[in-house]
Amino acid sequence: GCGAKKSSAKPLKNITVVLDYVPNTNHTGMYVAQAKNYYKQAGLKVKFIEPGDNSTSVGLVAAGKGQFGVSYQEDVTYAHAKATPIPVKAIATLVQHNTSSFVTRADSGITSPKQFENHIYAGWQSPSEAAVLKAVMTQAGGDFKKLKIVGANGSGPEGLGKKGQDIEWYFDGWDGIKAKQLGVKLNTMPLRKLDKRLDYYTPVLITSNREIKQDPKTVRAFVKATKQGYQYAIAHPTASAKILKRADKTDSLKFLTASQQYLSKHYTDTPSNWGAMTSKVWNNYTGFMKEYGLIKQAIPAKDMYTNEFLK
Amino acid sequence: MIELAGVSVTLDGLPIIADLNLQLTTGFTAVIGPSGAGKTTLLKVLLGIIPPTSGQVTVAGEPVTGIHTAFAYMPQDSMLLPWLTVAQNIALYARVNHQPVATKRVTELLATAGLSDYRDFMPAQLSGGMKQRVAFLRTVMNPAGFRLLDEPFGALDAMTRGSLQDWLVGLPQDLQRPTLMVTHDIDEAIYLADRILVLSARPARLIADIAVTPTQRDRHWLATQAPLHAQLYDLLQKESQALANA
Amino acid sequence: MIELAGVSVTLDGLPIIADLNLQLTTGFTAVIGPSGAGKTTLLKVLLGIIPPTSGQVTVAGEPVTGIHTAFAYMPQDSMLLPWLTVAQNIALYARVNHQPVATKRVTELLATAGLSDYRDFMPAQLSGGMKQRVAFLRTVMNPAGFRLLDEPFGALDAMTRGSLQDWLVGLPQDLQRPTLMVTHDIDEAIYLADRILVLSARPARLIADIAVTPTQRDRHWLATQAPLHAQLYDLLQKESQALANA
Amino acid sequence: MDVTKKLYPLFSFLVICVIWQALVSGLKVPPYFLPGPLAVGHALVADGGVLWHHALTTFYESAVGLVIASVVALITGLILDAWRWLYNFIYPLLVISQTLPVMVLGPLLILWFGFDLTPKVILVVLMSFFPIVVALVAALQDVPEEQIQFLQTMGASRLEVYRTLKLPLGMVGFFSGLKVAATYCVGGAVVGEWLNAESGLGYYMIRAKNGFEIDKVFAAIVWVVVLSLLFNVLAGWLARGYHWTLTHSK
Amino acid sequence: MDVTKKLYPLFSFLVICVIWQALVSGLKVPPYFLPGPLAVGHALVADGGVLWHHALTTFYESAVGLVIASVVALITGLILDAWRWLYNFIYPLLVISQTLPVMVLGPLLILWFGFDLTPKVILVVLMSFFPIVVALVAALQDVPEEQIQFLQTMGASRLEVYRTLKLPLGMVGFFSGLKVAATYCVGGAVVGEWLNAESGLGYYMIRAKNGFEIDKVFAAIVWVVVLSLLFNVLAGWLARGYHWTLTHSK
Ligand SMILES: Nc1ncnc2c1ncn2[C@@H]1O[C@H](COP(=O)(O)OP(=O)(O)OP(=O)(O)O)[C@@H](O)[C@H]1O
Ligand SMILES: Nc1ncnc2c1ncn2[C@@H]1O[C@H](COP(=O)(O)OP(=O)(O)OP(=O)(O)O)[C@@H](O)[C@H]1O
Ligand SMILES: O=C([O-])O
Ligand SMILES: [Mg+2]
Ligand SMILES: [Mg+2]
Repeated sequence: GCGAKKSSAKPLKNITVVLDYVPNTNHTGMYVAQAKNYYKQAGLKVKFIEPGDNSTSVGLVAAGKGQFGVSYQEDVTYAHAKATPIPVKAIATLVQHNTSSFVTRADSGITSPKQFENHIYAGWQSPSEAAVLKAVMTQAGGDFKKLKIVGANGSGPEGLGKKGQDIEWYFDGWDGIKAKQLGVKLNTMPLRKLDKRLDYYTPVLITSNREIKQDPKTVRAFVKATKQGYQYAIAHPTASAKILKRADKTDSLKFLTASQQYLSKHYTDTPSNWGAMTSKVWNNYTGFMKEYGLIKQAIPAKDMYTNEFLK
Repeated sequence: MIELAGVSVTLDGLPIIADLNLQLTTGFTAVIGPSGAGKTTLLKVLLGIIPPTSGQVTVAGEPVTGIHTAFAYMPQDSMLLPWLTVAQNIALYARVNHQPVATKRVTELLATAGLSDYRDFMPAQLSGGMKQRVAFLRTVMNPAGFRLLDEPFGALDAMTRGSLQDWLVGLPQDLQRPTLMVTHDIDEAIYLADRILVLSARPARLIADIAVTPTQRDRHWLATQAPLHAQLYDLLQKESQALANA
Repeated sequence: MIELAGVSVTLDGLPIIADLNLQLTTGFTAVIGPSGAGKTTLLKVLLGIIPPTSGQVTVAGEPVTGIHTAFAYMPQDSMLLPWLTVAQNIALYARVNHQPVATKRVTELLATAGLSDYRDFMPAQLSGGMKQRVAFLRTVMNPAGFRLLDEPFGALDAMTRGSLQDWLVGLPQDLQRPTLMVTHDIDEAIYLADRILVLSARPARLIADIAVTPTQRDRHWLATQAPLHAQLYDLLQKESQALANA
Repeated sequence: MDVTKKLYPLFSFLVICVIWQALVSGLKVPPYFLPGPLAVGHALVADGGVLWHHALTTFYESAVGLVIASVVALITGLILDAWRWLYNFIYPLLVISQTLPVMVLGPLLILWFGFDLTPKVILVVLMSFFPIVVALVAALQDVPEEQIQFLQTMGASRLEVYRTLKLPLGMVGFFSGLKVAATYCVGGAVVGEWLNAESGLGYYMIRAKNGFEIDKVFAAIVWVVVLSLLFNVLAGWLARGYHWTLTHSK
Repeated sequence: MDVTKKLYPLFSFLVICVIWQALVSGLKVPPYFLPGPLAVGHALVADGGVLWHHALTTFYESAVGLVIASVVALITGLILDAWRWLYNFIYPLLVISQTLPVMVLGPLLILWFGFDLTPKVILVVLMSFFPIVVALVAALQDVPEEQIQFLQTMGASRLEVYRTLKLPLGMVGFFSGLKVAATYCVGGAVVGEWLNAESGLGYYMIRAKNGFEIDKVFAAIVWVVVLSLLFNVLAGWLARGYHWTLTHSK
């Protein structure tokens, strides 16, 4: 017999987080918070839902299937641009700057969105994706109508430029590094360089308005612990990669470490201020969307995000 | 007593039975008539399966208004349940009515029919003649006082048929009941029946009602009945031709 | 001439035909035997469908080694093709052999069988007796010199059967051919055949070979054949019982 | 009588719509969770032209796939019936092919055949081929040996046995299989489009879904149902047409 | 004889594998495009334990869904047969439900029912229910009216007619439907897992696919086939078991 006392008297609160993609270095902070018991200390028991194909977290979080989700500024904006807005809000950005880029094979000669004309873009088939493409092509003087958009065939960097998959949209710190390790040379067109208004937040942490209203304490506790996790990941890339490896059985530690070393530097410019967003970035993107006729009217930034839980 | 008073049946606009008046009491009655005349329809009217378009059927004074249980019915197709043994098929009446099975009686009946060794056989393992005997024993286990048999030997070859006719004739007195049997075999009608009803071509009317009173019911006697056979044959032949010309 | 020399057939280890010796030349031969004796098997051996386990079948001196075309065969089931009209079914031989259809002959035959009005009917629209007549006419259109009929009237009621027997007897001389017919009806065999072969219970052996020589082939004459009927009935009855006791 | 029967499902469909709308309105279910039939109807009308355009693509892919599947199934069925030993080898593989989830095959087909019509048509063929070939082979093998032998005693060649007897009987099975396939085949095209396409109802659906417009997803589903029933009806007509030519030959 | 027959498909399977491997090796097809059977075999062994774990999840979901579908189909079938007017209303809707592509329903089910077993089981039920209920109702309606009337002349109640006659005959249809459903049902679970899960063969597959490890995708497909055949065999046993109890009752 052994009468060891339970350390915590209060039962942990069950929390579900709906991810946007398979576990990757964008998520490392959360896996660290899980592994280092930051969530537990915050009174939370967190379960990550790894989505399968074609799944977006906005609807699921709005429907209450999870308290939190990982999404993108484009999706949150799009969710609010409807007759009946979908009541979700961004509560932290996981990465401060947009580290995603349009990429083509180095030998394709496609180095500007204008040259996308008469080529094929392979993506994940969301309307916001088409919106961004339309905007960057128009801006570069191209004709968006001459771009063909299809679903990616899943052949990865090695399949880029083959089977008519000329252009894809990569996270520099993930697919970009994968390509490098596979020896696939890329032309990279970072979004933030194409138009500074495209330096939007991706990915972001979201929750539902209902959650904010009914249980702000939990939201705060979750964001706080998550922030702690990301701060650790910023400080200890190698150790964090090892933690992530436990959740990501598919990728090699070598790759994860490389990716982590890249992204740890990009999560934020100021670790103490991790997750914070500005209305300017939100408004920039909304303005951009409106300029290209992709949304009808501007959406107030405060409807779409809040920094309140980071404080 | 069973009585049909002015019974007519029309199915899908087709007159099948026309103004049939008939009384059945005891004894063995055979019904013969051309193919498609309406013989099975007549039985179904008696059973309450098909309601007459006009007229009335009464059984022991009670008008028939739907399916009832006054008859022990043996359908044209033997309809043994293939997943039940011979003994279980024979005892179907008890099974359907949640009654205890009279095992001793089943055993006796099986012996009467020469089927003692086949008690636990499945119907698929039996020859055609055996199946008909089982179907007949199942009818015997139905306590209803009057039997309706629809071509009980229709599907059998001449020899098997002959043996089963002999078996029916030799049935012990206590197993015999008032019976109405449909057949298309003139010899069978003469051999088995006390009374032969001849139906016309469709729509069925009663065109002859003949009493048969043998001194001794055996095949020697049957061989002497050539004139009756010829009389019935001619009657039916005329009706069959009437049908063919219609 | 058709000859069976010491023909035996065993199917799945079961002896069906045992050492059958037989010669068939002209005239109408009827084969009777208990149910399951091996009658259909015998026809299939002649047709080359079932190879004999031992012995040999020769047709006009040629040994039979597989399915051949020396017989005009009418199967036990009439097997009309339901998507062809009466006329097309009758002319099946020509269709199958890519020959021009002898339309005039089809018209004549339809008239002989009283089917002139039914030329363009579908089999499903015909009565059982009509179907059998169509199947028989189809056999007539087969130019093979010898007919094999397997219970041509087996599925019919007594009256329809009677009419078709009368029709066959009255068939014009030019439509008649040497024939081997299987039947289970003793009267039918006597009425139609010049020669009656009686087969034993399985395995089939030849237990009687009886010549029939009527002065006048009609039903009055048939009524006088009670002794022959009785003789055949007793023979078959014994065989059927042998089968039941086996 | 027959018309009344065809109205039954329409009636039950209406009943369901009314209950569904009442629930959605009564419980104030948000449209991104479950749209009511009115919202779906509105989407059907509002996006009418676009849906029509996508439906044409899907119709085309399904039709091409169904035709290919029918032809290949007819040939395969006849071969499998004519050479029974081949049947023993190949039939189990056909059964196994049916256990593969279309969703898993889809991405592989797209990887192998690109994003044009080919992978969608192949998916349609994969979904349609099996029910047709199974029903056809069953019907062909159901033809009684006695009937075949009967024709052979008339001197019918093997080819003639097929032409006169086996094919007419086999086609009954073929068409019953085709009716089943017709009901499923549109689903195959939609899966292919869902994964990767330039147009088609599946293409429209995934974009609507990712744009959180479930009403449009439902509108596209309505079109899928309509196309499926259309193919089913067409297959029925074909069967009747075949039967007509059969009974009116020569 | 029977054993030889079971070896035929194994043999043809081997032939296919040999040709496939020869092509892949000969043409030097890159593994991210199409792995050879040796690579798949290697993945099967190397990931054996993991695959076994995921296969158990899929087996469990499929089994639960199949059982639910069977029970609901049995009840629905009996009700549709007993009240024919209901049949006229509901049957067409069942047919329509079959035209809905599972892939489109999947995301909606997850939106409505969340991430646990429920949506996967519902997908299995949706794929299994229809073939069972169709075969059951067809068998029930095939019971000759004459036989029912015959029992009624013995005084059999409606319930007794079902117990004695219609159910035993209907179950033949039920089990033939179950065998079909058993072949398809695993696919339903995999689709559900593919969309969202914590474990299961679909979960494994999507991860393998996203990691460009097509050999592992194929290894999982092999497991899907094995599970499907297993369910098919189990359904066959159940059918025989039912027949045994039927013929050995009392
Ligand atoms: N439900 C029905 N609707 C219309 N006609 C029917 C129906 N049932 C039977 N018939 C017709 O009624 C006639 C009589 O049928 P019935 O079965 O009573 O004849 P039957 O004398 O028993 O014939 P068989 O000697 O062939 O057994 C037939 O012509 C048949 O086609
Ligand atoms: N392929 C077979 N294998 C084994 N036994 C068979 C086969 N075909 C027929 N039999 C058996 O051979 C026997 C004779 O069959 P056959 O059909 O020749 O009899 P039959 O005299 O024509 O009977 P019926 O009067 O019923 O037409 C039967 O007992 C039958 O069960
Ligand atoms: O998913 C991205 O927005 O890059
Ligand atoms: Mg009758
Ligand atoms: Mg026979």
